[in-house]
Amino acid sequence: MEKLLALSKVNKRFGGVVAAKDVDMEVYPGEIHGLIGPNGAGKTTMLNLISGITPVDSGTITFLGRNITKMKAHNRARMGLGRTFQTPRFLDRSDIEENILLANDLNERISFFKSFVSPKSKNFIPHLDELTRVADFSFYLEDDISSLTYGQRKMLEIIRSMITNPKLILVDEPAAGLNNVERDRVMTLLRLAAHERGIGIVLIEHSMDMIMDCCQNITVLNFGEVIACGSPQEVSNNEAVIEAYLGRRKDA
Amino acid sequence: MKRRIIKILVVVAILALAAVLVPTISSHYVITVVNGALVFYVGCLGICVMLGYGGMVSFATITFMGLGAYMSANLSLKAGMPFLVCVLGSMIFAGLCALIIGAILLRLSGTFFTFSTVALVLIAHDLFTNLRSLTGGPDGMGGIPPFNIGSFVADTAADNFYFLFVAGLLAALFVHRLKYTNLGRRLAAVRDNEIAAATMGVDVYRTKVVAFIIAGVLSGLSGSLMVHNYHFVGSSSFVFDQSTTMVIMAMLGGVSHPGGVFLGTMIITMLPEWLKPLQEYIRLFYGLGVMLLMVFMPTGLWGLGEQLSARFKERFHLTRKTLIGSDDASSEEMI
Amino acid sequence: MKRRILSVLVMVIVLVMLLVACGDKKDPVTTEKPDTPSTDSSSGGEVKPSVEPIRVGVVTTLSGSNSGHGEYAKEGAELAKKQINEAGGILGRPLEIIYEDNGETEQSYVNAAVKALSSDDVCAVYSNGYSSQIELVLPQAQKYGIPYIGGNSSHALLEKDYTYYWMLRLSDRYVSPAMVNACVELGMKNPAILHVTDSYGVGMADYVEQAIGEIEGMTVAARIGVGDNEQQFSPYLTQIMNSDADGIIAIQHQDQAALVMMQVDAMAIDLPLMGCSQYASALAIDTAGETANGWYSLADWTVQTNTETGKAFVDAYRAAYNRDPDMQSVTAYDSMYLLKDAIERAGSDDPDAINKVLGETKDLPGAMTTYTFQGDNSLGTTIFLVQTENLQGTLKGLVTR
Amino acid sequence: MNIGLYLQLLVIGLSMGMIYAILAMGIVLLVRAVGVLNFAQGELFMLGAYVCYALTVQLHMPIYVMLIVALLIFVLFGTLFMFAVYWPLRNSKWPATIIISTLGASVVLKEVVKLIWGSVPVVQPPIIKGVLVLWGNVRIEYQYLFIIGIGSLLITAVFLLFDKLFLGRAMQAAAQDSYAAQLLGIPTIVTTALTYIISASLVGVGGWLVSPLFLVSTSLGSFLLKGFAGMVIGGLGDVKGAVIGSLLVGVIESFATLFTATYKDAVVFSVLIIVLIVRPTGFFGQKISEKV
Repeated sequence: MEKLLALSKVNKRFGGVVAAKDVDMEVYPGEIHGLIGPNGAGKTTMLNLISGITPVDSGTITFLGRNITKMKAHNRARMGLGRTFQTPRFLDRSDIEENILLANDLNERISFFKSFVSPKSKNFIPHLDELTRVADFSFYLEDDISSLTYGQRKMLEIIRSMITNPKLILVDEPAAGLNNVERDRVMTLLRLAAHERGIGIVLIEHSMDMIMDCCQNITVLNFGEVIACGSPQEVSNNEAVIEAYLGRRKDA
Repeated sequence: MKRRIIKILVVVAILALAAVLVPTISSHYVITVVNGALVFYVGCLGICVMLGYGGMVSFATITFMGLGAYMSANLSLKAGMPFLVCVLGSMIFAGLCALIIGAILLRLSGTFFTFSTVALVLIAHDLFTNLRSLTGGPDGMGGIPPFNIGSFVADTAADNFYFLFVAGLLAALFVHRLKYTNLGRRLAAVRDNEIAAATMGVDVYRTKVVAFIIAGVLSGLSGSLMVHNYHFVGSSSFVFDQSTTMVIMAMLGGVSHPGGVFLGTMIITMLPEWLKPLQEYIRLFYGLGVMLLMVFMPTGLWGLGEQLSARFKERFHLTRKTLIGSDDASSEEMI
Repeated sequence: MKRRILSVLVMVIVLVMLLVACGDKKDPVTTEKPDTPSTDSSSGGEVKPSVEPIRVGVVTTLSGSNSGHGEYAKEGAELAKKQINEAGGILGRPLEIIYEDNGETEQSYVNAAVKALSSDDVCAVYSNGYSSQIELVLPQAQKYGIPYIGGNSSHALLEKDYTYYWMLRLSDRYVSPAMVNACVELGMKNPAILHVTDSYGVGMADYVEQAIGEIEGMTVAARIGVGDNEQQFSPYLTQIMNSDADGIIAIQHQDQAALVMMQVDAMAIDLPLMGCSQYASALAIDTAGETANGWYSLADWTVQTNTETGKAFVDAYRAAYNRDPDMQSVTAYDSMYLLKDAIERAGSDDPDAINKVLGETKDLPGAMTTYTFQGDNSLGTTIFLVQTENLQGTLKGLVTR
Repeated sequence: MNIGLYLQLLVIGLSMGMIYAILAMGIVLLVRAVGVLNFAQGELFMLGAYVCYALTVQLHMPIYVMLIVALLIFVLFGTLFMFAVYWPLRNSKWPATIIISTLGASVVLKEVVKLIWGSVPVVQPPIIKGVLVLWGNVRIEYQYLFIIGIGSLLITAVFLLFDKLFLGRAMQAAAQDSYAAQLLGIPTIVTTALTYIISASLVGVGGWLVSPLFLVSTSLGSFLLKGFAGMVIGGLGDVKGAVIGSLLVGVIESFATLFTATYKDAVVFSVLIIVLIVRPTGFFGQKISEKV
């Protein structure tokens, strides 16, 4: 199968702190790829490097066969690289519709002049409706974004990302702060995206159950370094991973 | 759809009424005041785009008004161009300057950008005052011909009013519609969350520059209207204080809506005229008012109006909303 | 959505309120409107209340940071009004003055001026606004056909064809050679010019430079143009001190003039000092205090004036307000008498008639100077050379155009 | 060739730079603590000049008494200002509101001053009178030297308090963050108020320092823009940077008069824009990156 995303020897330092050291990683279409590691391992930084919010120091990032290492974040997004955040980021002062329309713009790409004269596009509604039903919640399109609960916003962020018809979504701790029911819905949503739509997903999650449950492949980071990579079974049996998580001393 | 048509008709009727009534029932003095306010309204619409839509505090509006004003004055006095060419010329000129300046200044973020626009205003004022061959220096440029189209030449304040009214209306419609375009949404995204915007495919820098250019073009238009309205342009009109007044005008009425900006412009222009008996205290009240306003209605009078009407409609269930994610989704219904 | 209709409605209501509130003046039918003079003061006692007053507009700064000028102007105009009305008014009709506050911005100046010009029955307007402000309004005055008398002295305004504009003071163009001659007498051969870069300062500095050029053996050491918001003159004074300048010619407005005088004193500069008329103004001298002593200036006005009308004015002013009159007071005062003279010669308060006879003004003694029409819409004929001594302008000479 | 001239210009420039530095430090403290650009800082500066004028000229207080009373008044102003302008808006959804509110406050302060003291400028007699004649025409006013002296003292004090002493740094941190405040055991409101008080006192003293050089008038507020310029050149949020930037502005401004008087301000602000283009966060500013 064609590789969706490939990182090769990616490095990043913030002052004296190594955030990424010679990181290699590969993601395939339809795959949910877990990215785990202890706190401060550089997971979120890795997503920032991939989505282009922070520039890499060295190494190459290839997406859809193109070298995107030097590409700006918005251009990566336009190529089909979606992203959600640990705390959802929406247009706080706009209603839900505006937020979704922004995603729709990324999908439809009509020119400014056309959007100036044409009435509001509504053709995203069936798609939105379908995804919302999978996530099993409902809302009014004209409501303020702040009327949604935290969990709903986290789900809406994933839905918003899916509306743009991306090839790859980077999902940062979708279940953090969610209750069990909501967590299941997020999982359903992610599985739908990966398995039925063939979208590649890079998933950061603290909940090991969730990672083990839905990921095909897992990359384990510690202090910016890849210490293990492979299927859930391989990773969970890996000495280095256990060591990193349990914090055993090298000499013990 | 019917509601929409009725709504548009009502707005058109009110505007038409205003267009007919203002010049006929009010005195020459009132029309002059309204004309002055309309000139600044067009400039304030630029602030609406920059601050209201894009969340960027820029004090440069007055400078681009100056650029437009001097361009228009030069075109009409030295090249003898008719009004429409002058207006177009100054809009293009101000837009080009905005492109160059914006491309440089918008590399800065937040407070740095705001302050660099302040610096720009101060530099530009020095240039306006001292480039005597281009701006007439401190003497300014006088004898600028009035508004004209073809053989029609605006002679009275009422004639000027029609020109300004049409220009203001067109600019307001453009700015109003802009909010609902993809550019408008991109601006909102940049305003609310630059990083989220970038991951949604929004070119933050470019969007900001485009907004700056639009604001520049509107200011250029405003400056051009200014010279043809007053037949004179002098550098003392383009000072930092005037710039802050314009930002306050926009904020007072409601910076994210052209209607709100209109309210603000009218009130700030008319308040001093209106409260003449309180001369000593006008500016004190004005300052206090601004401070109170920011605390109690940060979205300006328009925002307050919208909040009130939203509450009203919720009370009486008049809102039409689109439900997403339930069985009868995507059907419009009354709740 | 009804929301928008509602908000548009609210907006219209607010605007209508505003329009109504500030549009009270317009009343095209003006003939009947008795207007009782008894309301404005006891001064109109000798005039029959039933007579229609003669209305004159005065546009000046009554609020904001320059309201000091406006206070002087208003006092001067009020004094003239009181005297004229006590003496029987103009053509038997009382004089009524409509004050308009021009605020701080250019735009509010235009609004105030248009309000004055469009007030009912106003036959002339006096304003002590800056040249740039007055120029903004002159097209309007031209349109209304109402004489607009300015208390400014920028010659540039005379060169444009504003037939309804009248300049009370001697224009800068005629003041400047006189100033340079006085400098020569003070022993300056190579003076430095320190001027403000507004219309007034630049224009005057140009004429001064021109006049210096015409005098053999005289040169300009340095010409320094400083913005009208500058407060720090020390670097410029330092440079002048370090050049071979043998005198300073300073052209500033009142506040800046006071600052220059203070800073010159603080640096203990002992060159001969020549200032423009503002250096002799009461406001500048009051502010600068001791440091003003020693400065020469060419002043349109000094309280030590040697004319009969001038002395009478000073006495009356001191009696009425318990302070010395400023140039702003005297120009406002004189403009009222100038209009009185014109209206009486024209025999009516028709603006066009007044405008016509203003151009025939000849040898009218005013408090400031003697007014004579000399072909370019400027009426003033004389200017004083004064030196400030003991916080008073001492008369050193009289220059006639 | 003309050392005397350059020396004089340097002294004038440095002393003006000191004044800008005092203004800039006041703003920096506020920016660091509450993240707000205070456009009314210039008016607090002006108010300082007026208060000192009232105490010395109108109430005939001796200088030591005057300074103590003035400081008490500045403390009051700082507190009042915080509660009127910042506190009600600290959680506002619209960041522009605080800026606009400070603009409103600057108008209010100006008008109040005009109502009390009138719009005609008043004169504050020099604190130290006279000129130091070095040689020939080279003379330096003692007032400038006095400003440089007191200015350096104030700058050192602020620098020590906020950059070197733990207490000051903790205070600034606590004003930003209620969690840090809890750790410190002081409520945010106290630390914020303290910052405002120190800031207001600083610029108040600055106003007192310049008032004998210039007229005490509402136009003193315009010095703020140069203070801003110094702060931005130095880098927002850095005391050291603000001081160096402001001194630089003062000296550039002073020497710019050698070449141009009309474009003096344009020169200063062009330098500002050029610095910002080369280093978008000023000389000492760190890149403030948002936590993603």
